[in-house]
Amino acid sequence: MVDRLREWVPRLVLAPSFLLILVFVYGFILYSGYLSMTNSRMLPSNDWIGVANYVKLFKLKHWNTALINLGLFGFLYIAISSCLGLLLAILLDQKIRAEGVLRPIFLYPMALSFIVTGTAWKWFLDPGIGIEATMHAWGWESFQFNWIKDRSMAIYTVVIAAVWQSSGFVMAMFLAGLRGVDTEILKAAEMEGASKFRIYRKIVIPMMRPVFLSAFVVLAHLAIKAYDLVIALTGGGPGRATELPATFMYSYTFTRNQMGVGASSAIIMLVMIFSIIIPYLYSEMKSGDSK
Amino acid sequence: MNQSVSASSATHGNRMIRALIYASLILFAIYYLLPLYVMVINSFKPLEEIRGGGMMNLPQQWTIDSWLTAWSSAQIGVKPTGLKPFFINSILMVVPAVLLSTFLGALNGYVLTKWKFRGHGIVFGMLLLACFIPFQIVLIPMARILGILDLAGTTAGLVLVHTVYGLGFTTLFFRNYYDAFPTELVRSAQIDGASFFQIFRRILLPNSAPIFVVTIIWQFTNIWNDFLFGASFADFDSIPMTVALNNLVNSSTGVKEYNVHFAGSILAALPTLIVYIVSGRYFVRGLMAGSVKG
Amino acid sequence: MASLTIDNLHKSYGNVDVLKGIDIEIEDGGFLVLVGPSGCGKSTLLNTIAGLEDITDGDIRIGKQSVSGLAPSKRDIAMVFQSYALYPNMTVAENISFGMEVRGVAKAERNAAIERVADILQIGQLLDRKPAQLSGGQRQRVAMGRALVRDPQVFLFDEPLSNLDAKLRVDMRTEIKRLHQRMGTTIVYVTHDQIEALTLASKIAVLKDGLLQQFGTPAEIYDNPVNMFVADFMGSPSMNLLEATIVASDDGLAASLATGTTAPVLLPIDKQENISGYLGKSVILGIRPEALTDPSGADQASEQIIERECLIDVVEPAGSDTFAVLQLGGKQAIARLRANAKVQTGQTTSLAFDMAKVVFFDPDTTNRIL
Amino acid sequence: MASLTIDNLHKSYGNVDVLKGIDIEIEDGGFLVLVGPSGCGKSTLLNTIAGLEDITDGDIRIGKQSVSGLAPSKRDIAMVFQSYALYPNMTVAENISFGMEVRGVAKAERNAAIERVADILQIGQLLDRKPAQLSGGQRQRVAMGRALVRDPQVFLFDEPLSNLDAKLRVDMRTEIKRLHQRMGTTIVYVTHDQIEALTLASKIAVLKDGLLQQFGTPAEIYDNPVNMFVADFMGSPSMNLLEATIVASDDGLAASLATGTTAPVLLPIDKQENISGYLGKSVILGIRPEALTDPSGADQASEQIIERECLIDVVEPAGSDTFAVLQLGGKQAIARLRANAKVQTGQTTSLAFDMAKVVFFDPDTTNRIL
Amino acid sequence: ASNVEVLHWWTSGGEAAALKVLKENLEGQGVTWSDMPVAGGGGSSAMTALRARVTAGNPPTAVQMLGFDIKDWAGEGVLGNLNDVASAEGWDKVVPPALQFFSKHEGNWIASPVNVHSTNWVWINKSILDAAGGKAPTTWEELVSLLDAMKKTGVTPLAHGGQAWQDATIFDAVVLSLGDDFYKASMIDLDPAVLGGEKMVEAFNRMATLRSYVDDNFSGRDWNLASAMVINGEAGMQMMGDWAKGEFLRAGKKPGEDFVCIRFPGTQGAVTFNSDQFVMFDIKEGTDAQKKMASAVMDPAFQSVFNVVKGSVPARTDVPDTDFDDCGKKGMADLSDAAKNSRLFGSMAHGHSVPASIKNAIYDVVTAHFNGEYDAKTAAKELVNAVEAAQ
Ligand SMILES: Nc1ncnc2c1ncn2[C@@H]1O[C@H](COP(=O)(O)OP(=O)(O)OP(=O)(O)O)[C@@H](O)[C@H]1O
Ligand SMILES: Nc1ncnc2c1ncn2[C@@H]1O[C@H](COP(=O)(O)OP(=O)(O)OP(=O)(O)O)[C@@H](O)[C@H]1O
Ligand SMILES: [Mg+2]
Ligand SMILES: [Mg+2]
Repeated sequence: MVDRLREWVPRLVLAPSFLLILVFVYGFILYSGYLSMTNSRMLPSNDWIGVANYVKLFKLKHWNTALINLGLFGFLYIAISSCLGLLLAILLDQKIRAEGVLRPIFLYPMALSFIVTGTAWKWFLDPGIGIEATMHAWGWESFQFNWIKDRSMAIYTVVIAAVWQSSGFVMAMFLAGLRGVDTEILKAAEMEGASKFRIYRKIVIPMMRPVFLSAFVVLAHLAIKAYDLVIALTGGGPGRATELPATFMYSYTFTRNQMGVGASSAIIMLVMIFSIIIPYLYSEMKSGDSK
Repeated sequence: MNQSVSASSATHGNRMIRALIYASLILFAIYYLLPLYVMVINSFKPLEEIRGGGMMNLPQQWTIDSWLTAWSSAQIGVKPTGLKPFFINSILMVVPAVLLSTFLGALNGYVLTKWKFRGHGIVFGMLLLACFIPFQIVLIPMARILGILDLAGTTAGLVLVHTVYGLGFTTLFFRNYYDAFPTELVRSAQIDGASFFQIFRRILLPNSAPIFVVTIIWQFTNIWNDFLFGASFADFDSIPMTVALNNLVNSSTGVKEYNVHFAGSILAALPTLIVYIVSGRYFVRGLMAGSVKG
Repeated sequence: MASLTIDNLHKSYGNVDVLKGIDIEIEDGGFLVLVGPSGCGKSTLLNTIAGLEDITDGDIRIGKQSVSGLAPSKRDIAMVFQSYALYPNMTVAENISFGMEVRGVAKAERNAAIERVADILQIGQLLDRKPAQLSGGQRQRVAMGRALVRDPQVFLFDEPLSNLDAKLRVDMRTEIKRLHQRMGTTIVYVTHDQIEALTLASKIAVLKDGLLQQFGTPAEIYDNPVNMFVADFMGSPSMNLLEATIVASDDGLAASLATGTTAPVLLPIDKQENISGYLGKSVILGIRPEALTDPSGADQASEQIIERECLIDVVEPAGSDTFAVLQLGGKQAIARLRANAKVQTGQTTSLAFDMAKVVFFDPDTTNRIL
Repeated sequence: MASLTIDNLHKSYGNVDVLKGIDIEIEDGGFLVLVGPSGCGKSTLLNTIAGLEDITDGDIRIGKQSVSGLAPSKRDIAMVFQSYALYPNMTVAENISFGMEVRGVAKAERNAAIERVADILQIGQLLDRKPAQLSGGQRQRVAMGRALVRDPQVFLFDEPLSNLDAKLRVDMRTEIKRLHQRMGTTIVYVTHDQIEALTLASKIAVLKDGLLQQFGTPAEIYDNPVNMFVADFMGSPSMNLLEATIVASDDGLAASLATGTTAPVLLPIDKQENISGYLGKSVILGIRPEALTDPSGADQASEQIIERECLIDVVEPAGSDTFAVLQLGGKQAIARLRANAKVQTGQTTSLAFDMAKVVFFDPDTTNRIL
Repeated sequence: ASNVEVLHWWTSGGEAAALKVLKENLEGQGVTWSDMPVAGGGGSSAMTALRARVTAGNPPTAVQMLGFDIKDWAGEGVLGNLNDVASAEGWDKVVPPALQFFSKHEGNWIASPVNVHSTNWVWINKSILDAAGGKAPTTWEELVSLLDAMKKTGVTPLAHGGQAWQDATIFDAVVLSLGDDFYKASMIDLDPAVLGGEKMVEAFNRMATLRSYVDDNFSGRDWNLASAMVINGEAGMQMMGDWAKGEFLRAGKKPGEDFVCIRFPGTQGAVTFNSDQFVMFDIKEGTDAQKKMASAVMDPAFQSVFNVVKGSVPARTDVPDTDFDDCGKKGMADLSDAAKNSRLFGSMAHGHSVPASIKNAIYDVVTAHFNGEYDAKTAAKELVNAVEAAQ
């Protein structure tokens, strides 16, 4: 009797979390799915209209822009953050004396929210008052950097700021990974005469595979939620050039009073996210179990 | 771990290369510091000087007025209270939410690694997927539920929201950490007759410091910086710091006091900044201990 | 103290059968050693006895009482783990008394118990240290202390010495032996170490792939292995298992062993009951290295010493002994000679075969013939 | 292949001196084994030879050439690590050929080399696997293959077998021995294992706290240890180091050893040159377990066998031998008897002391007397 | 004691100071004030918060709201009824009908208007104006030639912030400058023929012309930074609602001396407006407090004090203009004239001519065109599509 209970205790302990998630995540996803099939405008309604919202959604030019932007932004952001994080970690791992000072410098942006830093970045990137103007003032007249004002380049400024914010975190993850590499392996490679560059390229970096995967999870989750960033930096502009699904969803649901369309965009976005994340998680847990 | 690839670079390393490494590190440091630089120097300028342009220049006239204003007398709504009172609100919200979500995450990680049961993988997968849900879609149904629970507009409600949406990551962190935690210790304690909770409290918890650091930093940062939930679910007496900061910074048709905005921004970010700087070292260690899976 | 009975024990993880019907009975105060190759299920068996794993089928009894379904802490056992599993956040004293604390034993009583155990294991001066501040041997002692303090019916040891270096291992082995003699508690002990198994055990169980191969006293296992697996597994260096053909000779049957270069070695067989069926057939002849030695080092008590000239391939002087490798029965056979035996690589020398110690196996079934 | 000379080598980390002036010279094709307790500086010494650590003072020469200041890859050495240090992301073949790839060796040549090594080590069927898919022994082979393929002047091994289980260890040890005999390359080898050290080495260096204690052949080290540390450290079970008093007896000097219960044991000493100065004083008498045995098992070749009645405390049958523990000279002495020796706990039996193997130490300096 | 919780986005110094007057007024009547400001996005964050609160069943007592949002919320049936106070205080007579359109739902008063912002203003730096010829433009052609003249003096002629709502604010004025009827047919009645017609193409052409006087760095710029450009003499003029005046005053500039305020050329006599109103939610307790608040909002003294500070003009037409500055007086006069002549139009850009969904759809097209994505013809065509899709 007591031992039966013992068997159930773990499940009981997990149950609250599981129930919370079940309701507050999966329940809400279902609810959104339902909303996306209704004619909800300002507040949820029960007016069933089938897939009309989805049809409407895919006719909207912004939605396509948002999707393309997410692809572009997500890819660049994840790729650059990972590479930069790795590079910084490698540089910092060279027995750098000032590591204690540099590490928090690289790490601190993660501590700030974009409500906070958005304005600073906006100014900094603004050609009229930011870096370009400063360079001009310092005598470098031909310096030009006006991406934030350029419809085709603005999305890259979002990438720059986003990378700024999270690459330090990725750096910390890689640093931890590097410090965990068996030193005997490094010695072995050194004995074979491999240059440092080659040791990293051929041995250390391939060994960082699990870290790349973890970084991917963290970065992907940040990319998906990149809302504050865009709002603070470009407000989705110039024009709607930097619209992302998150801003799209928010504006349709809350400022344009087309909650149905907003919900359908959320569902599409979730489908996309899950179709990328679930295979990843699956493979991750597979390899984790076999260890 | 104490030996890096550069073990013998002192012998064979090349001064040029080291100079290059330092140079690039410093360049990157500048990239990371620039926005902070812009914020800090402009927060010390009088407003006229900012209007005059030259965002990157040092103040001609230093003043800390904007800091004082932002902290204690800036207009946040009708009352010129500054950010001060909202600081308390944020603390009241962040501390329990961080503790709760971390604690639940620790328990979940404990169960998912040391007390596996059929289907534990699926449960974990579901918890993990929850990390990726965009918060915009949960606002309305969450509001409804908070209303039903009679938690609408309360700090307790915010704590609940943040706890729920932090669970995915905290569980992930602790699972990875406890996965590497020697199972034999748990077995040994079982034989010693310790109960499920005794084992957790006496054996696991005292040895989880590194991962607690990581998790608490992560949760603290995310919750402290949240705006969306704060704006949507807070009442007049539970408005968190970020919403207040937003009120200070984002007024639509009023005069914009950038120096105050920047000072306020830095003030609002101070707790997280301090947490990062003070515990940065432990953070990397914690990530290592968590076998950097998460 | 109590006897331990394992009755047709089955254990599977999902659809992987790890233990496939184990029957073992060890008397009160016995010392059971479990050996077997890695992954054969030794730890699993130990864990089922401890109650850390459920069993799929069968029964485990401590004394007369079936313990299936009983929580580990209710089984009145203590366990020592390979990694020692000391709680890193507690001092040695706290480690030892944790179990008592959990059971709500009063402080004074706990202290008395700690003292008693510390006395036995001579770790009195370590009581305030944390495990990280201890050497390997000290940790091992503390782990034993934690088990001792419970004064249980059965001790379980899972490779308790394998993290120690060779020297310490020998010392601790003797200590465990002495402790067992003193306390008289029933012990189940898992090890990879041949010497540990043979010196400590009152009974040895040899497992392979979740099946019990042989269960018996160390002497039985060592001298009369039931099959080639057991013969090969127990003893280090292993028993030489050499291909031989049974031929008829002047004195009756003999085993003929091919050598690399010279004529086959012919060894007369004394006990002829069952082997006669193999006349003209191939068998496996098993002879332990110490039964194949230099004539002056051979057992004077044995009546069946046969000397033969053999060609030595490799000589490995090992301090206390010298090992010689020779080509015999198509295999590398190892002979254990005295340390100062005068043998050299590439030379032919006379070796003594102690035929009283020779065993035969059927090459097809791998089972013992005699 | 080349000789290796280590000349007054010093190494400190900050202000911690780890190596304090080591002098070792090993001839071309020699097999040097470094032994010593944990933390004595064995790995550090190996790393300085490899060039992975700078040296603080002194010199290292391979052949005639000083290698101080040379990069590891320029020293023409290969190293095998305890953890094997296989590159987890590369296949076995890639692991083996990585060094060549780095040096820009052509693909065809690389393949030929891989094949050659795979042949020697019989790992041909593993070439496409990743390290994670290999067993411990296979990994060890691959690690050796990676060293072999370089065909270096000197091989360095840092406890290459200590992650293997006992059986595999024995096999791999023989294999290394055979490889060495075949290739004839100079080897420096670190180990904790007594048997490994004694069987493999052409020379053994015993280190303690960064100081060289003794440097000599295995037989020198084993039979003639220069001090009690070496005597105690080498051999398993260790040499019995027993307190004795030198007394004058009818046949000249004798060592008197206290026993637990009966009268002291008196052992006549044959070689009397230096010991005479200790008349009436205490010395430490060292006798190896195999020199203290049952009379029928004693070395027939030795001329100084002395039989004495002793009380047996503990009997540990260990398959190939039986160990008996007895109270002697205030210590627990271990005697190694034949497996079938008829001794029992608590009984008195006659034991043979091989006085030719006995050594004496000064208790104050711990140095050898004779 | 009764209590009102007020959700609003008036958080900047001036706005909050103005609101404080109301708060103190209420406190004088024993009604405490719980402040719930949520700034950002011109009230959109506040509206999000409001939605969450209403969904939670915990609506604030009173909410600051704009234009069609009021009608939308009224449509949801969650608002209270202010008819008692309104009829007692005779709101019908003093509030212009164009405002009443938003303050009433199905004939019932549901909101009390606080102020009227007019959005078709142009703010000109006086010294640059003088340097460029000195005469304030009254027609489109004069405007263009003034801009040209300013360009010659080396300043940026038109200061502008490239955010959708700012683009749309100019667009409002441009459309209105092409005729009241055109504005009404396109921006209020959404007549597809007009939306896609010749005149609309002309309107977009004018937008393009204006765009050519804006510096390259306009996009994303906050409106007040644009104002600062005019204040500092870097730019000649800005087209912005009357709230911009606060920036000028704050910088110590005097109307008439340092800067001049004129109606967008071609829109003289007409006013596009937006009006902040306080909406009372239908909650069980506190109807009394709500009524007190509604009445306090409509108090002429409050309206005067508030609007002097805020830069807007009172929603009541019977408030004396004594406390207002030149621009304020002009604004008040314009408002009552426009109201009288039925030339008072809800501003599309500020959500007073069409519901939010359509407004944003129009934003999309206007912004896209202003950023050079469409030419004028395409823009007109897209406008028709966008409006249709959003309806
Ligand atoms: N939780 C588990 N799930 C599935 N299989 C398991 C589990 N635990 C152990 N096994 C499998 O059961 C078999 C026996 O494992 P066990 O640990 O008992 O071996 P062992 O004899 O103790 O080996 P070793 O000598 O290496 O300690 C192994 O093949 C192992 O892979
Ligand atoms: N990088 C280092 N900095 C400071 N001290 C070190 C460093 N590396 C080793 N030591 C110290 O040098 C001494 C010798 O270490 P070394 O690794 O050579 O010992 P070892 O003989 O190989 O021991 P083991 O048998 O445990 O491998 C130890 O006391 C160790 O603490
Ligand atoms: Mg095991
Ligand atoms: Mg070492």
